[in-house]
Amino acid sequence: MLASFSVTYLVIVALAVIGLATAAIKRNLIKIFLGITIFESAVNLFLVTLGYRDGAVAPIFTDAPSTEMVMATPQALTLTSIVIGVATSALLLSLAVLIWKHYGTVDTDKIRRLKE
Amino acid sequence: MLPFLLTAIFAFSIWLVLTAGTGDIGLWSAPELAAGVALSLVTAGITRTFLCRSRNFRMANPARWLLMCLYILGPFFLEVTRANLDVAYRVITGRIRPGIIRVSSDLKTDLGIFMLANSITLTPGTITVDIDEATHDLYVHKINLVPGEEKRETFQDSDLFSLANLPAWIRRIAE
Amino acid sequence: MKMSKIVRTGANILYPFVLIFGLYIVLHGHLTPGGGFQGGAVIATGVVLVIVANSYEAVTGMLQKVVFKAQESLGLLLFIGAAAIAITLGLPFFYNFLANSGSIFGLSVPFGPNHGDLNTAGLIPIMNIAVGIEVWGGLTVIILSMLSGLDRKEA
Amino acid sequence: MNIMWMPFVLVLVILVLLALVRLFLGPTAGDRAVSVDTVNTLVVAILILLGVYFKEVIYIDVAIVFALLSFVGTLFVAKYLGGEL
Amino acid sequence: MIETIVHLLVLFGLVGTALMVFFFRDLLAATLAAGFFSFLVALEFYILQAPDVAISQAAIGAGLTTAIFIIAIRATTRYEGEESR
Amino acid sequence: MIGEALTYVFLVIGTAFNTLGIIGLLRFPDVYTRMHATTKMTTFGTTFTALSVVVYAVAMFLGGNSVMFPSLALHTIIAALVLAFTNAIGSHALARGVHKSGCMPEPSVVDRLEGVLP
Amino acid sequence: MITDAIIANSPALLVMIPLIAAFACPFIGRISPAVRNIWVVGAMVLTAAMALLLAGEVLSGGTVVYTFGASAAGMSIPPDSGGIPVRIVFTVDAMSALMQIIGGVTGLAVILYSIASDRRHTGLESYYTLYLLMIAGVMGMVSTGDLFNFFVFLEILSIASAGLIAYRIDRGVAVEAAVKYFVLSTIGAMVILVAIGIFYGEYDALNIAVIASRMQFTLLDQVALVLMIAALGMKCGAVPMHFWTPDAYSMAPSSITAMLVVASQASLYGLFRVVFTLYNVTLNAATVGWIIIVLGVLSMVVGVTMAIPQKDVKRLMAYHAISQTGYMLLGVGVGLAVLGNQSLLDAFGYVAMEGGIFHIINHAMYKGLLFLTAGAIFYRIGTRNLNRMGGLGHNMKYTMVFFVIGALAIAGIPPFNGFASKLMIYESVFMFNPILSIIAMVVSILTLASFVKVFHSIFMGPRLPEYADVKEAPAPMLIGMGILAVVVVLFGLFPGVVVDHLIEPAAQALVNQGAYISAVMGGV
Amino acid sequence: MDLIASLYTGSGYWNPLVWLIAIVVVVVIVYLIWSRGESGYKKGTLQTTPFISGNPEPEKSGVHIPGGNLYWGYTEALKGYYSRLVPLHTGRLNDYLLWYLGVTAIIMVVVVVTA
Repeated sequence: MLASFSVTYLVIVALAVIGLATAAIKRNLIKIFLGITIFESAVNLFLVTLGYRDGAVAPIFTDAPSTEMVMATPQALTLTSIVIGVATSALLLSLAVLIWKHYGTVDTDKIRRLKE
Repeated sequence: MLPFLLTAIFAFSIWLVLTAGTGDIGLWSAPELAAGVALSLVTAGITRTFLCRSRNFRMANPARWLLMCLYILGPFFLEVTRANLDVAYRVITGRIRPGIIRVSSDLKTDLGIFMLANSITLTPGTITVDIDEATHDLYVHKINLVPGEEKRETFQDSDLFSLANLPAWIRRIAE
Repeated sequence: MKMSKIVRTGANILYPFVLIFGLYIVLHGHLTPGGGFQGGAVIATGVVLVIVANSYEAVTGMLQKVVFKAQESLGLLLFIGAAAIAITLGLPFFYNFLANSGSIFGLSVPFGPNHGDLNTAGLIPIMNIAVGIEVWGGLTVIILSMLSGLDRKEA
Repeated sequence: MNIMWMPFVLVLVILVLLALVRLFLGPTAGDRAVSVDTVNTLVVAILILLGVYFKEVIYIDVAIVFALLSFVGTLFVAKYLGGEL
Repeated sequence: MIETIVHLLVLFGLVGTALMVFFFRDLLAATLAAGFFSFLVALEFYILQAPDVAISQAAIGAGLTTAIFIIAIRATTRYEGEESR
Repeated sequence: MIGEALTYVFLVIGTAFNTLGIIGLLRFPDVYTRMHATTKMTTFGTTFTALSVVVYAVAMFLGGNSVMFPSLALHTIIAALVLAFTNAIGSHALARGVHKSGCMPEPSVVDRLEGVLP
Repeated sequence: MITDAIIANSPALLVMIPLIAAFACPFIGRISPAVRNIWVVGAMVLTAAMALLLAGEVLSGGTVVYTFGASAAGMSIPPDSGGIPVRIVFTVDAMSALMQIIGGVTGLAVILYSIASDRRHTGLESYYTLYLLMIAGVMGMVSTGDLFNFFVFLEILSIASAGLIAYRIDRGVAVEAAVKYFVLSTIGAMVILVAIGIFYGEYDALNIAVIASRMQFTLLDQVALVLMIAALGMKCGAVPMHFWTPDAYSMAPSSITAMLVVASQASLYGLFRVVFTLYNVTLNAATVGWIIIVLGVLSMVVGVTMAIPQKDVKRLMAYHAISQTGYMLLGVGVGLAVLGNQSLLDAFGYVAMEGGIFHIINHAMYKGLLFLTAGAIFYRIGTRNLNRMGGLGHNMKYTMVFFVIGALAIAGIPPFNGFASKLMIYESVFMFNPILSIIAMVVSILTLASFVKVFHSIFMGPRLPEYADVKEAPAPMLIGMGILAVVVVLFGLFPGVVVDHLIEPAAQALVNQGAYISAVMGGV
Repeated sequence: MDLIASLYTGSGYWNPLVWLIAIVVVVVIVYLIWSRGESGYKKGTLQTTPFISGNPEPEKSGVHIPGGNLYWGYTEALKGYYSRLVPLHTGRLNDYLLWYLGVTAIIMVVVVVTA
């Protein structure tokens, strides 16, 4: 059905690059975290795309129109990954708020009391 | 106790709608009904102070719900369609004369003013921007004011609707 | 600070709906797309809806962080406990001893597309419930603690 | 009865991309929030149509979750913009 | 055929929103773009026949992550480039 | 047959209103007018889209196809209702927030709210 | 009956006990602090006992494969899986057993220590919860036989560690360290997930043994290998990616730092597991081996040279931790570089690997001991700055003795355990490439030099007036340090026993991929 | 006996117990030599104070050298090395990330080219 399959992988690579670039170039902590969430989404998309099979339906048997199903394992993996992702984002953002309280800045150029 | 029961019934009816078509006791199977009862009680226990926050039990009357369905399907739908066509015309031509006006309403209950505000918001061409919580005056952004309307200090709520008197319907339902 | 009266009324009406819908998702985890995590997230979002519509201060009396923390731990304990019961029965960890047993959630599942019955799948719905409780508590605690970290100009 | 759902889905997806333009241009954050809110509505429509297209009833639940939950995000944005958070 | 076009359009939207997250200097706008991104990711999951993942992504990405990002922006600062207090 | 025609009619109406809404979003000059165009017209359009699905489901059910269609119709109705409900509240909250943030309606003949409420 | 059940389920119990203890901790903590302390110590003792029990079973009876949710790995094969045991399994071989012993012993020592050292702080329920989660993460990481579970436990470990590093949020620098650590480890873990996805896409499996038995070393496998090596190398602190290590180690509470050492070694275990068990001879052994050797040499040299001018005692020790990680990478890397060549492997490859692996356990013990002594000093005098210390040897005699034991062990002075493993590394690496061996010896000398500096500036010299009435560290802290010190001395006195019974099976388990695969897939 | 087994290290062996016995023997010999030495010292006289070019002995607390001053000469000698190495540890999160990504890229190139 989807001849655009390989395009999906290209887009995933592009998203991963954008996310990593956001994390590696931008100096604002919140922006870095946004980059990390984009990277996580790209990884999740990668996993789900791996499990996709042409013309198959979701691996749920309730009133399913056919017995041909996409792979269930990558979806379970993605679910776990999303759970971990939200915990990660929450922890990172609360750390950013604490940094703002202690340092008065969220600029990585200025958050460098620990060096050498 | 009354809020608890009302919330439980509310939750259970939603549960029934969600799980319709699963079995043969009516439309439902026995485990679904049992789970529904249990979970409705749980829901009611947790949210009883929220659904009936204003201690207003008028909506417990099924007749009012019937009236509300009629209201949504009848005058409200008509009004929304009319307004949609109006705004569609404005989208295409770009003739607008926007402004924020003040609308006074004599609805007293929270639920009534809530329904009125949502009706106003869902009707294209008008958005409730703010509400004066003491006097229940609504501030409404209107996309096209007829020239001369901007001079009026206060509008009456029924002036906003041309096809049907929605505030009167709401009063009948909620008060 | 509170949002306007319209939002508050709407949120209060929506809260029971979100709750029952989330519980529906949790309980039908083995039949529909959904499950403990999704349902728990839906419910937590409902709680957050109430918190954001009313103010943080106004709801801290009704929605206490301690309760949600306890709920989080309780959910996880339930999950591991359900997995560990199997050990006491002489079976491996996580063994689905309820499936096909005929007791609660114990009907056997036909293979292939079927209509779905709530009373199947053994331990899985119970674990879904445990996870749902945990996620409900956990995500709410996250939002509550982040909100409590804000410095309020108008106290 | 064989309904062609996909052309309508295509139109709706194109509309989503047009809303993206407003997200890009939007001079204020309010415009962007309006754009996101609109996309939320459109995505619900797409989800319903795709669910019917895939012939899976249970997929409609996703649309309900969408309708319920993205609303919370909108409320947060509104509250932040109003300086009430 | 139409499915392919729909799929490609969604992918295009994904890249577009991700680039917007990268380029916006207003963090609120970037967060809104990330919310938009989450919608599209959920839609993509749905198209790839993963409705359970789509529910999670909708609930988490569009609802809660946006919310906690906005809280964090409220607690810190809104514009990139003026990070210091 | 009638069901099919009605489904198409509703689908076309829904998509047309959605399109108009997006055109409004792109064309209109300020936040409030854009909100008029989008949150309301797309809600209306999406409701019609949902209605088309409901009509389809009912027609299929009356054609004696499967038992899954009542459930489809009910769930779609719930989705549409919830959407209308949340969109109304959401756009009100958004309008209020935008007004409080100091973004005044730009082409405007009158603003009774200015400076009235805190 | 009950003991049978415990032995049969010990891999599951190993993870389950810390998890249950962790989540029950908030409830137990409401009763009273004393009950909570007993609870956490009891849980940790049970976990350590379980680790030792399991290790004994593994070392005497061979690899243990524990299947979750079914009685055997291949009992029921889903209709469309092509005969793969898709169950979630824990595969505990000798290498895993070694890591479990490290985790159990260090965890026990650290928790005894932190009962005393963190008594003055609030919010201890969440502290112990996170700590036990960390233990569960380490135990899960080293015993899982499944790549995705490896990722999950890795993330549990990272989240718990980040929470604990930032535990004293009243100090802003701790939060800074936590942010740096957590951003890096999140991205690393996501990269690992990409690699796992590549494996799944290629081989339709997540089980390490299944993937290993089908390994082709195609281009995608090479990419996955590189992603894994880089991410796990970053997590264990190999040099060009080591920057988070000193920050996190120096800012975490001392007890947690000792556990962070174990956590980084769990990552090291993951690296070895990937390279040896997953790829083994299919990979280009010389290239990958040299990559690991180069990372190791860089770690040794840069770590120790950066350590010498440090002024903060924990930061100095953190750089030494990097340097010692270099030894392990060097030893095992040499083993890997000659993996395809049986004669060279017999001549010195095994010994090099044994040295590297022996160094893992030695390092966990003495570096944990050193961090705990540093924590004890900080607990009593409230500073970590070497310039402001002096003369503490008069008042803190036991701490000084423990410090001397740790310092001599890390510097490779006989008869402590560091010497034995370093000797094995020197001699075997000398046969591989003499220059590497010379570098290793020079690094060892520099290590000794820098610890002389630390010892001098902390304990030597006259009694300083501001520390005139400093008391000895409290007894539970001394007990925690004592456990580690006893292990250090014993391992130093009887290295032959340890190597024969613990290290050699571990090295064999790593090299012998076929045994691992047949242990898991044997029943299918 | 298993416990005193030697550790074979490729080209030799290592047995700490033998080493310890040797050390003990050496210590005993040293003690014997030491005990044969002069023991006619008197405490409190000039015999026990150090001779520092005729200067008076400084106070004990004055001679403590803080840790930061040790190895000054070493760092000074390797100044070229340290002045390059230390500034690499910038403390910036972005640099950490870029190092990690860069190393990944280098290893990727090496492995893919040689394979």
